[in-house]
Amino acid sequence: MSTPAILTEPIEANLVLSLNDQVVRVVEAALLTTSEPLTINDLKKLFEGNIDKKMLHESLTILDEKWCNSGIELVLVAGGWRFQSKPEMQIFLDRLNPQRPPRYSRAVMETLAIIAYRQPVTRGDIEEIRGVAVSTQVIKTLESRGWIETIGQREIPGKPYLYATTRHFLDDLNLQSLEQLPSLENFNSLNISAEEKLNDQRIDQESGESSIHESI
Amino acid sequence: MSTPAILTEPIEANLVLSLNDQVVRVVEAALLTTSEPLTINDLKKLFEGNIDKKMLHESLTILDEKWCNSGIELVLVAGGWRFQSKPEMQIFLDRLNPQRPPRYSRAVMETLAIIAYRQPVTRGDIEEIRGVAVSTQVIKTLESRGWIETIGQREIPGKPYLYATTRHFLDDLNLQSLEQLPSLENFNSLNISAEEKLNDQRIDQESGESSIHESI
Amino acid sequence: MNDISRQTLADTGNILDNAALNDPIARVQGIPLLEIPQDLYIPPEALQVFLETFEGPLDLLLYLIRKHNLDILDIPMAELTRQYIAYVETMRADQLELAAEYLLMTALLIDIKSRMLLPHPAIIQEEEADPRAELVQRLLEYERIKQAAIHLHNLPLVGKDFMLTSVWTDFIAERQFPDVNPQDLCDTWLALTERLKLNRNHTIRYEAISVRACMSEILKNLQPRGSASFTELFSNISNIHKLVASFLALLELAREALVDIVQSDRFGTIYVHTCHSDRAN
Repeated sequence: MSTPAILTEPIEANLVLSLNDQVVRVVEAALLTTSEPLTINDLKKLFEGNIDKKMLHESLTILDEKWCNSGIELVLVAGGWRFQSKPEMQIFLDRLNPQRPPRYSRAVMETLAIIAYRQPVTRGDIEEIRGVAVSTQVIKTLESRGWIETIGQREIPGKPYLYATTRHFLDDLNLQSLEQLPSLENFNSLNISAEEKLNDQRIDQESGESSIHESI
Repeated sequence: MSTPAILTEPIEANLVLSLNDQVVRVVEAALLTTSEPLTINDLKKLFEGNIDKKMLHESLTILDEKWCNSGIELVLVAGGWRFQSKPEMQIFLDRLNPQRPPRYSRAVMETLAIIAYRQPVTRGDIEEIRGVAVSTQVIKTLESRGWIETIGQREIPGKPYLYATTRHFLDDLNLQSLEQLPSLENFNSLNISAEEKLNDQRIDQESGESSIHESI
Repeated sequence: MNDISRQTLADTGNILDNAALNDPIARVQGIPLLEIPQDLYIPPEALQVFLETFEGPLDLLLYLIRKHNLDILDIPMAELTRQYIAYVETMRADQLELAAEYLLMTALLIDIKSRMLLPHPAIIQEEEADPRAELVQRLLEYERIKQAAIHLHNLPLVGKDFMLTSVWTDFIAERQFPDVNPQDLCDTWLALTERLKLNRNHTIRYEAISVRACMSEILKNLQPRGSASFTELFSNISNIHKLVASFLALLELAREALVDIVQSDRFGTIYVHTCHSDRAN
């Protein structure tokens, strides 16, 4: 075939477009509809090869200029050409797909709660309360978050580290001090069902000490 | 907040764009980067809600005009607004990706038609209308395509599932609502005029070539 | 469908249409047919393929009605039934399992036909429903659905007639950390104690949070130098409750062997040292 396919195929009946306009339109549509980068060879395929590379490069230049003022841009990456959103669009686009924040596992949450409420504690203390071994990963997760730190070692065989929560932890949880952590009493008042209240009273009785907590 | 976020966030330091230009840029980038259609509410999210619907509609009008001469068009489907390639681009784009989407058998298409027009329907209803058993495969094909879903069970013995078409079905067929489908009564059965058409248009099963059926 | 069956199908179609359209005579397996086959002759090899193109008995009935220009609102039951049975009989010879639904339709057709043959008093004839009415309704409904299916089939379809834009974007924003709020912690703590309560092996003592916090605080204050004077530790505390709690905390620390409290002479300065063997050495 000597005639480029684009000449033989009607694109828009009532519009006489120049050859180059048509090439640009097709290249643009192809680049916008494929998320994978397209090489010059891919772009040639659009026209069944009946187009020279020069014209394709010209089209890419035209598209580059056309788009430079918008929120997306034409870029050359390893695999070829693609349109991508400009970095400054990210803040807007992120709002469309708000990522659901990940959640900590029960192990992490319980370990954190134990350290927060009973600090300073050793890993052994945590394990005794939780009834299961505390994995190093759990401790590391909380340490790397900057929420817990070692503040010494207990003078017992093995000299285990003592963990406590950090200033950063309080900041992240929007607390002035550890005293602002909800106490059992606060929790009680939140409950409305009588059954639960009863349940909580039993806890108080068992602990025998909860009434002191507030006053200290 | 009284100040729209778009005003307080720098988009391009050395370019002073009008507010509306920025909105158009962001809306355009969002519509081009997402394959899913975006509703006006989705678009509002881009600006954290600090934008009125009128401005969004204006932006869409501007984008519609801006793109009307290209190979891409702005369309409104059931799920919202999206950019898609114009039909006349398909001949070029097909060359990039030689695999064609699957063509569905008559059994699948008739089942889909029954669900689209008579929803919600049970499998029994479909079998009643078609006069043959509906294979599980047919239902699965439509479900995995995301075109139909179960929306409940009919309160009769056996509690059969009720099927309905999805929003995704409308989106994929470029429809805004089911009302855009011609009413069933418009399909005049066995009219002498319709008869010839019917013969020509018989949906073929696997071959994808309607010419075979024209000869039947 | 392979080429051979397509050819057969096309031939079958020609033969079927020839009866009505008087087109040139077709070839079956390369042999020209010199006479137009009367009624419903179909080469047995072609029948299977031919029948597979029908979506069931209703589809076949519609075909027969169309092909013979029958009036669907006044179906000549005898003729339709006879032709239908002819198909089904041929089908039964080859493909019994395909025929089940077709056989059911045969029974229905015969039933309708026999009901029409029954004599009924002329007076109440008007009120009596036409035995064919239900079948006609089903045929009309199915016919409409068939056309609706064609309509759906012809609608522009994503991926086939148009493509969606998908400009690359880095949707993976900055890694988010899990969000924890104080109430989560409290709930976790309570769940934990609830669980412990059920576990008889453990005795649970509820301790004052503030004392524990003060213990941490004292240890932290001691950390830079490893020791501090007693007054230093309490100099910044103005609140009496806090003072008491801190004092209790210090005693607790001593009890737990976390600190040493040393007073070298009577009424002298009391020093608090961390019990950190490494540092001490």
